Amino acid sequence: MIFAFFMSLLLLITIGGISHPSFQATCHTLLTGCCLMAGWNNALHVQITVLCIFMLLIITVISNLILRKQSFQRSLKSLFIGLLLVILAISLVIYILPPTLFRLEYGIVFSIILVEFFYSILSHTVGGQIVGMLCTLNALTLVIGLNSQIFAFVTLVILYSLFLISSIMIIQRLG
Amino acid sequence: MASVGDLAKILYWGCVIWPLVGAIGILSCHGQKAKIRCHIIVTIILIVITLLSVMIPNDFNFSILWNYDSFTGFLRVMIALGIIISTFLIKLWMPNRFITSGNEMKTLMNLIFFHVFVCVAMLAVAINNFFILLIFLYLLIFLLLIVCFINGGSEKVKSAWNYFRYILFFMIIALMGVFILALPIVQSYELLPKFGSFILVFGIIQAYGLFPVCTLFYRLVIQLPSLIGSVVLFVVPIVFLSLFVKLFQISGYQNPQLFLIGLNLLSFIIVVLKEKDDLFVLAPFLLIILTGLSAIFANSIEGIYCVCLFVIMLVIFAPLGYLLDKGNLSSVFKNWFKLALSAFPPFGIFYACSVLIAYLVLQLPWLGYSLLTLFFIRGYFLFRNSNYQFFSNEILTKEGYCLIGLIILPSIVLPILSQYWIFQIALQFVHK
Amino acid sequence: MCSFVDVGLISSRKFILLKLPDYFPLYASLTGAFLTFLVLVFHIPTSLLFLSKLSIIYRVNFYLDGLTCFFLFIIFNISFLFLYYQKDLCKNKYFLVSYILSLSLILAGNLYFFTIVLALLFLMNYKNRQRNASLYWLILPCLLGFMSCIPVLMNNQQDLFYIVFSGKTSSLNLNYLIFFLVLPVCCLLGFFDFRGEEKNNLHAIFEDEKIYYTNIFKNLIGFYGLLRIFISFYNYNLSMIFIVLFEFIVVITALKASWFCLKVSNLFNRLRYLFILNNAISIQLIVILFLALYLQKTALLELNYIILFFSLFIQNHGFALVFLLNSLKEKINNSFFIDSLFFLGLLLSGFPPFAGFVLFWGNLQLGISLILNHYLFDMILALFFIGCNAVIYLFSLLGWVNLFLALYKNYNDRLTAIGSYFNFLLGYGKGIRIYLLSLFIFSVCPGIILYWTYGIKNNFPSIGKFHFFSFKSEQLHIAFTPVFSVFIFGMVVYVFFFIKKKYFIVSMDPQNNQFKISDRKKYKNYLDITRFEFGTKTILNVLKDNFSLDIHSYLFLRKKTEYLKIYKTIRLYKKKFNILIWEHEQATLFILILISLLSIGLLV
Amino acid sequence: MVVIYWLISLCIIGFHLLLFLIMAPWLMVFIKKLDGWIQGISTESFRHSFYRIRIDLSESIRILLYKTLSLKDYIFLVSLGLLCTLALLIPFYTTDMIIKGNSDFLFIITILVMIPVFNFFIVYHDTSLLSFKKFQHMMIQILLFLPTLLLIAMVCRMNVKSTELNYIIVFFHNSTRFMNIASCPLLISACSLFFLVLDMPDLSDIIQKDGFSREDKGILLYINSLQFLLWLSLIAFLLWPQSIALFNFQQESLTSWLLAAFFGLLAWCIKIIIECAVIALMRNFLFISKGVYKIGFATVLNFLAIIIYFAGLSGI
Repeated sequence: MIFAFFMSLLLLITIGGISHPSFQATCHTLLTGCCLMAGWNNALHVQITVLCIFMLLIITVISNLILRKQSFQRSLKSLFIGLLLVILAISLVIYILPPTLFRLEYGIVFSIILVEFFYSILSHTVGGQIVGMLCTLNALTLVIGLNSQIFAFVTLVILYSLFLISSIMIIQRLG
Repeated sequence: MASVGDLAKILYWGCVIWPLVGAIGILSCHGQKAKIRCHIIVTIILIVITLLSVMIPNDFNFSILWNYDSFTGFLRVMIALGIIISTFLIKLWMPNRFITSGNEMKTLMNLIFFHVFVCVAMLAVAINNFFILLIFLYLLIFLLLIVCFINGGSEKVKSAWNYFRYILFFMIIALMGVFILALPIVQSYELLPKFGSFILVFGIIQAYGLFPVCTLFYRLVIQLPSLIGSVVLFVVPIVFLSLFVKLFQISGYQNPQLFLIGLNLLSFIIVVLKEKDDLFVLAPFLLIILTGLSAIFANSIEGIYCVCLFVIMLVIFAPLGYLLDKGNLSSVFKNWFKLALSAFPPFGIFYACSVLIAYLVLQLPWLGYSLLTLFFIRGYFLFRNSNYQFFSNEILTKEGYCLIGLIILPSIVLPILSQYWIFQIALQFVHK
Repeated sequence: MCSFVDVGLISSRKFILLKLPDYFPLYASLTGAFLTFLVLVFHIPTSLLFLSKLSIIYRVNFYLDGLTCFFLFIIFNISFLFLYYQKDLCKNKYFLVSYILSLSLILAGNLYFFTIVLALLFLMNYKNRQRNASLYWLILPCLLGFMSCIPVLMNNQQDLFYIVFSGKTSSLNLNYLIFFLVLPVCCLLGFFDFRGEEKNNLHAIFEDEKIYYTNIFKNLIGFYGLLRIFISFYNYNLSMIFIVLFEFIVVITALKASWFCLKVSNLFNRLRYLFILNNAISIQLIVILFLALYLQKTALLELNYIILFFSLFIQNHGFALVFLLNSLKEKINNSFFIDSLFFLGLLLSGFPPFAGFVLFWGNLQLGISLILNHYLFDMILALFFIGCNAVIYLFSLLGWVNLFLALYKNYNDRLTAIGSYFNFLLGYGKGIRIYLLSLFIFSVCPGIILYWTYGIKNNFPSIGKFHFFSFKSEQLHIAFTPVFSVFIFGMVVYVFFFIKKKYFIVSMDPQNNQFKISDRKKYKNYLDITRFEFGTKTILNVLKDNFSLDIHSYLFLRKKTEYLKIYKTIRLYKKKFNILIWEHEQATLFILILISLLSIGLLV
Repeated sequence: MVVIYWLISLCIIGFHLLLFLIMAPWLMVFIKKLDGWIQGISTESFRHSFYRIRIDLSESIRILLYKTLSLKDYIFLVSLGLLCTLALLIPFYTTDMIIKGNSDFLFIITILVMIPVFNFFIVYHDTSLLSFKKFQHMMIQILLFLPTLLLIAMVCRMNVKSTELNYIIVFFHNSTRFMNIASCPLLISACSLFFLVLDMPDLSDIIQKDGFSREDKGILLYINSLQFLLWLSLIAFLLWPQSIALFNFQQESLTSWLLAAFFGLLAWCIKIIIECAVIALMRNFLFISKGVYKIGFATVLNFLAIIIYFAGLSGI
């Protein structure tokens, strides 16, 4: 029940979004950490979930450092489109997934991925793009944290590291 | 060295590590000419090692990390062959392309990253674990980003960054698909595996340049320096295609055939429409699409046979087209290339297309005939005005003979020589 | 003589491909002709020949059977003839390349090699900025469709690569093959190069004239391709649409060629169109072959094969000689040129009882007996077939008459006595005379050739009894023996000359012995005024005088102005039409629905 | 037995050829007489016309044998030779001669069509514009009848399953019923041939105004009459093929064949006379304004023949 509460809070943050990118990134990652902690008991391997949580903490620190001077703006149009995407994703997932599974949680994860990617496409500034992709990666960590396969975790770590390195280079070059 | 299998394994790791050794060698040489000569020698030795690693049959049992079968061996040989051809062409047609605008450091970094890129590609082709494979694929694209950074130019960096982000999104989608397929109850619901495999496939095929991502990939390839651009044009698609072909081995996977065919045909039409202005870079995309189309039927012998044939065509015609576009050669060369790529007999991709269409006519007649009519229409659009000069004095020079040799090589020589080997590959791959 | 000819892909200035000494191809083709002659005459089973063993070693299939030997024999003969006169013809080796290509195509064992060489042949003849160059880019994809229509899964899984001709693979659907073969074969047979009398690039016509004899190889390849595919992959479930399409194209081209050969004034063009006309008529035989299979009437097949191969043999040899003479026009003296052309015309044109007439006779008899069942559709088809054939035969007759008139009109004061043409004491052109005499003998008693075509027996399902002197088929009660009528005619002429020589003294005046056509002094003006040309004007005038039939206004298209008038009237009424619809909207809607419902009802 | 067979067939051929060569000029005179009789004008007497023809012919043949031949003479000889071969191919009163298997209907009508084409080449011998027009008209006239001739061949082929003249006779001999509906198509198509022979010019009018020498006139007239007789004998053959005797020496005895042959000869003469009468009537009373209508009539008659053939098949 707490897990569902934290998931819904996470969804709110992704759609609403805070104007400052670094604040948005830190909130999103911290909330994913809380969700992981909430869903602790039905994870397959607890160690991987713990590793994911520590990784998320490191990433919040790094993303804060990177996105200091960045800025992006949210227009009403993107908000409405985000809402539409969320409804679409959740209804699709509910139609497909069987009732026994956490249909709502999977729907939320899938909608987060779609919304954030869409936001990263829409935003012209580099900060917005980076934050969008970071949030999609957080949603992925949520899935991997619960399903917990060691190789998947390794892939996640490398994806995060490569993305952050590239974002650093981009920020240096394009400001 | 107890058994031959160990020798094969060593050779495999050899052809992975050898490019790194080459990179170090280039670093140690001083002077532009020495570096370029070292680069050429390394690439020549690379193909020798890969051929050896394929020739020796391996009896290594299945391992989670490293998996050798004849198909991946074939892909590795093809990648090496493509690299040899691109370096040879650059050396023959435009030797000054190696040195990028006089900056010593840039050429060095380009050469080194070229070798690292090859090493990662060799690794990525043979890895059997899905997650590790994604790591290497993403590493490939990251390398491209770094190359763009080195060569500078905001246009380059923007296109690389966009492509980087798109591929990240599609990889995440692919991972989601895999996790859905990995669910224990996936068999009990018929919609679940369909949705999972749909997401998985959609994520992967976008990476090797189908619509809508092909415009991004096209813009990225054009920005790259010619040495790396000609190689990227066929290595990235081949690696992602090998992943796409191996998907059939995932237990719950159901191939969304109609969607894939539709997407392929749509991208075929778009490439045909955009082809009029610059055929030479877009033509390899056509080959990628045809390989993708035949890879859809990869769970049958003819499917793999067509994939192998088209890979041969892609490996040879991609660098040829890219460098024809870059270099300022006479229009007769371009006419020959256009004839080779138009799928008309006698040269070029005629044989591979005819085998593919023949197989499609058997399986899905409507698809076979629609593809045939597409080729008819494309032929009309390509050759509408009829003043094509094929023979002139330029063709009888050294470059002319090299070009005609390269055109005849994949159309007549290679299919005949490698026909038996490809058939064995197909048999072994399907029965696994 | 003609130093360099820039034709097709090969710009012969830089033709460094073949540096063989001159006599090598000559002797090679001679030996080839002799070998294939042996195989054909003694029916040697072709599996023994070494060529078919070659395929295992080099994985490139060579395939030899009766049909290939027959075509090889013709090609070797023709090439021997051309190589013998190579010195006088063009210097460049353009002929040799097409010769080698046609040889490799006929020896090709599998379909891949077949299509590759066929495409090469098309590319060879591609000249940019040619009138129908864009047609090439329709024929090449046809070949792609042709190659890809054969299912990859042939009988043995091992050989995905080759679809071999040797095995009797009846798993194929012949319809698609024929559909994709129609266009290339028609192009090979020259059905599409109807170049009118372009005044501006006469150079093109002159250049073409010199090397037009290589089209004989294209023609042969067209026939060979069709027959090879038919034999190797034939089965009975052809579909009527493709056959009717093929027949329609053939009839249209025949009519067009016959009309052009009347209109055109240049001798070379006239010969070219007659060549196309004869090709069209012999292709009609193959179409009858398909129809016979479709209607399951196997009694026709035997006579069809015999007439087809007989006419193929004579026509190709004859027209090869015609075009060779045309190329050598400047070098040989005129009277020899005119006489040999006259005799060749007699042989090829359709004057009974020679080969041309046999072709027409066979076409008609087979066509009628094919359609003889009692349905209205068949009756209409029979009438269409007879009408078209009659008109084609009529126009071909007029075409050849036109040719002879043109010949005699221009050269008639240098005409030697025709009788003395065949005495072999004269020096020049001995080879050609022997060649021509042998053709006449073959055409009169066809048994010689038919014995060779029996070498192809194992290819064809039903070759019946062998008749030496006549074209006979017992089931259909058709028979035609050309030799008797020639024998009678010869007897009558011999009787007259025997009496003349024996009882009546030949007049002492030697000058009178010399044959003179006429002292053209008295009636000079009449001949020059009268238009012998059988151009359109003459025919229209003739029809107007004799039958008072004025068809001038129907034949020729209206001028552009009339189209403009029609367009203006339409535009005028369009406004009225819109207003009308706008007023009675409901009515028009109702009518439209009604019409669509009715049509659907009709269709269902 | 074989020797007798060859002897008899040789004398049949001889008599056949003599009959053909002699009867031809008489025919032209007879038709001119008929026209004169119908139109009521007096024509020259039989004896005078025979005398004139005899002198012309003997004169021309004698000169032909003497002088060296020019192109014109070659053309005459070729036409004569072709006409003789045709005469031997078309059976007048008996069949089964040596040339049994060769008399094919298509072959015969092609040669008959070919003869005016050969004659057209005479134009090269400085004839007048009028004769050029006349020869050209003759050639075009017969060539335009080619479709109708081929239609007749089709009717023949459908009705009798073969276009071989001998086989036609055998077919009608075997068919027991005397004059059944099945044989009518052939009869009607024979009638359609009348229109072809209708306007066959007798070349007497053009010769006066032209520069031909005496012997050329004689030969031209003779060739035209031979051609006319051949067409008439072909029509006679198609009208009533049963009247011609079968010469298969093995089955029947000699005397029965002689009787049949004599009856055949008599029937042939009567048929020729009837045809001449019909042609004379058609020339005088059938006013056809346009030349092309003749071809129209002939094709319509052939269509009628086909329809009757089908009617006959369906048991009417």
